[in-house]
Amino acid sequence: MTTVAIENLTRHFGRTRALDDISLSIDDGHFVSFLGPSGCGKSTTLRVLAGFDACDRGRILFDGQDVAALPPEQRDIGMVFQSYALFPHMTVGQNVAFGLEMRRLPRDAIRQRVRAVLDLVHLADHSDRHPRQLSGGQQQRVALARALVIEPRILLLDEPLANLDAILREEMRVFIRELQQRIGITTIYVTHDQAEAMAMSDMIVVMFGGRVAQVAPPRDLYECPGSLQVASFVGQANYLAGHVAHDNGQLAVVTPLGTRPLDGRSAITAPAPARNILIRPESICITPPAASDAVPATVISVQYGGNLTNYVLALADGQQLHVQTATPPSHAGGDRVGVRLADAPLWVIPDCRP
Amino acid sequence: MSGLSRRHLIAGGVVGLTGALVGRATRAAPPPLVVTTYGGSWETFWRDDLMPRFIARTGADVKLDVGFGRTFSATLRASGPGHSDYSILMMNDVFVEPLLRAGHFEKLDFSRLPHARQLYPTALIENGWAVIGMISPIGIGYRTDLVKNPPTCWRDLWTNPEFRGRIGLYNVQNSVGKAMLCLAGQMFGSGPTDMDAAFAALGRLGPVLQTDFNMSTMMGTGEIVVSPFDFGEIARLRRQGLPVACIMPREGMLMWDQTFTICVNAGARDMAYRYLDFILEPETQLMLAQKFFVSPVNSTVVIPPDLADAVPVTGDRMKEILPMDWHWINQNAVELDKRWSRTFG
Amino acid sequence: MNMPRLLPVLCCAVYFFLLAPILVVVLASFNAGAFLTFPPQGLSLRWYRTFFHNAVFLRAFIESMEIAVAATSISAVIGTMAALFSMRTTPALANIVRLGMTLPLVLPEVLTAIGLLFFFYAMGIGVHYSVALLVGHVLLTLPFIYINVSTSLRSFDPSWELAARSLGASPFVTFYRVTMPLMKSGLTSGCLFGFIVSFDAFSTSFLLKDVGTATLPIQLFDYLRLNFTPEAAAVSTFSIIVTFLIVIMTKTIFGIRFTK
Amino acid sequence: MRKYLLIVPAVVVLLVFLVIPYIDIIFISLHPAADDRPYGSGFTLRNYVQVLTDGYLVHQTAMTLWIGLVTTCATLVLGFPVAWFMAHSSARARAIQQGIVLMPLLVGIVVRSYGWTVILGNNGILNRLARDIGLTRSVLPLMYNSLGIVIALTHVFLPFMILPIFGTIRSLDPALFLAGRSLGASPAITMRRVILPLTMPGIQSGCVLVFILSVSAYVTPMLIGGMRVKTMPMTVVNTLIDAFQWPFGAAQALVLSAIGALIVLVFFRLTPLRWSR
Repeated sequence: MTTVAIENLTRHFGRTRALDDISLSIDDGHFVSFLGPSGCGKSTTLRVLAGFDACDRGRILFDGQDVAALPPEQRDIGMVFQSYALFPHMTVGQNVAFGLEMRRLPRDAIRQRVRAVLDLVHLADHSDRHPRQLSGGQQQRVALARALVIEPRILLLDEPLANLDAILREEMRVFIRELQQRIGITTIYVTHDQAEAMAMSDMIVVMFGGRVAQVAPPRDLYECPGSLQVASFVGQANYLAGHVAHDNGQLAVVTPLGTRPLDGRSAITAPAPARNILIRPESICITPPAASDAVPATVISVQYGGNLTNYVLALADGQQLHVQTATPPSHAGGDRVGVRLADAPLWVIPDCRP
Repeated sequence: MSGLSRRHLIAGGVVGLTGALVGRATRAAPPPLVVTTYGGSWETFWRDDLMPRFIARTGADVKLDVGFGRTFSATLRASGPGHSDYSILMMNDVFVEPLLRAGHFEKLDFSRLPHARQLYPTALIENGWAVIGMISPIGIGYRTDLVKNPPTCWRDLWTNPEFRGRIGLYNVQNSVGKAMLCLAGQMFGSGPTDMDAAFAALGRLGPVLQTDFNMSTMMGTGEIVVSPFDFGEIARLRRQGLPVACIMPREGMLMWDQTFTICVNAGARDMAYRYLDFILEPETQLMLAQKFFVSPVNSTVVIPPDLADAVPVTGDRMKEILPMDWHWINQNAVELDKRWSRTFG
Repeated sequence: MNMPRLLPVLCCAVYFFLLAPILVVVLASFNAGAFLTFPPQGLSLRWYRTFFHNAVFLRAFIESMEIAVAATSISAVIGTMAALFSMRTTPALANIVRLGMTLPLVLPEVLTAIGLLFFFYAMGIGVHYSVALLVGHVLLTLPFIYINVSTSLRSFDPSWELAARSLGASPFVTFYRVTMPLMKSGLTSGCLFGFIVSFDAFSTSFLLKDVGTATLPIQLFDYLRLNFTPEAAAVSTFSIIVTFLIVIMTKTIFGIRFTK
Repeated sequence: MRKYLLIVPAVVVLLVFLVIPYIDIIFISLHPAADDRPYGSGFTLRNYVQVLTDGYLVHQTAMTLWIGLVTTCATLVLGFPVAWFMAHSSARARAIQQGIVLMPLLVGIVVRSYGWTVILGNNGILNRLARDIGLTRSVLPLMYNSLGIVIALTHVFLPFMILPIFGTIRSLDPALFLAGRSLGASPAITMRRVILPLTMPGIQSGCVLVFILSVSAYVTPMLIGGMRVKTMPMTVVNTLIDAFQWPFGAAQALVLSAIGALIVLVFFRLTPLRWSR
């Protein structure tokens, strides 16, 4: 259906560069998240895509057609706002019908499609209520229905879950992703919550300071971050000093905690000197202190998280390690333990020395 | 000079084009004769009786404008001499005098006012720059039912104890208020400009009720029982059934004058003269006397017997109306105003 | 919510205070006598008959209506635009706009009118075509429109407009379908205030009226200077009723709410 | 940017029809007086010196400001309870009350003043009543003085105080009052510590509006004061229109406006919140 291509998008606010030469292409039917801290330019990108802000330079292509000069109403987009932006003077049904009325559909067709989309979001019997009579989650679904009912080319979501409580947020993640896949609509989703982005997206665009830092599927992003900044924004991480060397005819990563094969996705093809090695907390195992190939460590603190347990350990040289296990806590602060790396390839953060 | 040209400059910078266009549009059509009068029954009479007669005779294009001295002089001042929409104005001499000095009016061409020869001398004022077209002489009005000893002279206001606290005065905003001051100066001091004596005397009147223009209501409700009053209004009130009367005080009378002037560079100058002469002619004067009970200024007018009690001041009696030095009064207006407020504040 | 027991009593007293002079005027208009006295000397409708046959008052009444409607309409457009601008701009600029828009209210009406009188004569327009009068009344009504509309826009979420645009509405349709309905209450009460203020304006009308015309307050003032008959009370009662009907009509049609 | 088009008409109107005329007035006020022209040539500050040093004018200005202050206080004291009551009435009762509150504005200024003459006059309803029940034998001076002016101004400006306060009270959470009470505060303290600060925006805009309107009121003081109490606007009109002293009158008017604006600013500084918003 619709592919989106962004080419050299640049936008200044005064003297600051809100968007600095952004280029990106999005496949048809993909769910792409823009992830980054506040002020990184992800919302600005969305507003430029929607047509609410102009860009100083660059092209925006929907299916190869440049829409950069079009006003928002001619871009055929569906948008869900952080505040939902439901019209307070209209009922749920009227809100949803608004976009169809703008497209001058016959009355009957509007009625049918409004009913259908409200069924889709499980709000068929709330059609005559006003937005203020609905809960946050229900308002969220109305906003979604209103954006979807016009069958837009692309769906834009601006932090739509930010105003919901934790449990509802998890529910809505699943709901939105499921709905998106069922309809197969190209979707762009802006969030600062990495867990949200990971859970929902086909592809994540990480942005810092108006630039794209990395574009990757969630798993690649987590396992193989392109920079230290990306690595620390996407989940918790330990960084160990290490180097790449030949080991049994293969390239391997040598760390204080042991030597493991180099991740196949890495661009490194020859032994390399000192590097930052990324080790996720769940990739470290806690062993008894005397176990073979274990490095001794001391437990500093333990946090019980139900299904998971988080430890902070200290190595002999004082470096702290974050460790996560799927077992209930078996150690307490002050305990002496051993640690070793899980049997998995290691990722070397490119161009980043300790 | 600098003022007007500067303001023209500002204006020109802003909306010059529009201004000029509109200005030209207004100047293109021959201006109608704007006839000014007062509100209420005056307007009705002008509209229904006086103007149809004048139009029937002259075929003039007349536009009636209602206002009073303050509004007329404000617009005249704003427009500047020679730029007024008015060709002829009717207002009190107190307003006329400073406008005349500022060059807003032309010296009257009496050859175009044949009826002016029949006027009482009292009506010919300002050295031929203005004529009075109607006179409302002012004596002392009182409630015949609420007053045991009717007044006979102005001095009675000070001496009759039953008036105390029930006297009405026109305030200093009204020309009669100012005239009252000059009268008091004349009566109690060295002359009409002796304001020390005048204010001291007014102070001795005790609490008085003042009004800007409407004395009849207070007289009607009985809040006041005696005050300077014009004979015409007394006649009107009496015909409406209010027990009132008005006397001609020994010291002389005051008056409300309706003074006519022709504006310089008047758009409808010719018609303005014809209108003024129309006002001065005996027939019109009689109509006005019958309607408003004003004293005719044309000495040839004979008051019919049924009107005699309503319009008592005519003929030789006209000489009893005291002249006022409006120039001196206007020059000292701010000071008089202040002292008045201090006396009664 | 419990209120002190005296509150209703106090409020009724205030309401009586507000209505007292009006009651007096209304009662005086039914006076059978010739004077504007109170209590009336017998009841009759004679002064209403006089009024309805008095072309002068009717014309002044219509003139007042025309000026009030025209000035309020012009102010409604200008004031609403300014209020929308304040909503969309930076707080600092919005503050300046608010200051400017309330300026005509802060400056003494009489002085503004005198200034305008000089200005229009300096431009060579004078008081012709009631342009000066209209401008004076626009200045009078503008602050009321602006204050009321911007108050009603205080809780306006700018993304409502963006949402409408994203759903395919043009800027005009967005204004008509979304912005307008949401600020309607403020606009209505602003217009109502403006209309009432303009209808009752004295100083402005008295200095800026065109030659040969008069608004109702001027006509009443001119009339009462010389004729103190109950006709003035009848005219006023009539205009109270008409303006009141307008308020009621606006209220039922537009569902006015005073601020929020 | 297209949004700036929105402000263009307002800027044009205010600039052309308000700022330029006032610049003209300021300009005039800086000229000496002239006998036969609107004003003489040359610049001078004498008019301002005269306004600020003339004991009579200073007294009159003080009087005008005092009337404005008393009127503002009176409308606040009467208006706040009414706004409170209105905000907590049923929808129907509220509509009726709003109608009543608006009534003073619906009656023409001239005739309204007549109504007061009938009620407050020396032979008016109140005086007659007082005499009949033997309250007093002499006349109660209710009119033709500053008391009368304050009464009439309070009457006509009450709507401008009630409606903004009503607006802010309506937007308050009713639970606030209960919350105050639940924390052990008496109704009076809850009112003072919780409700009053929260309704401050409404009170502020009401006070500013009423103060400014009553200080620059012209017709009501003229008709009710019977010219015995002169307020500054009346003097300004006299000086400008009757006495034709344009420079002096302009200076008077500007000084009055400046003092009014100054007091409003000081008021904003003293009360913690800014006007609306």
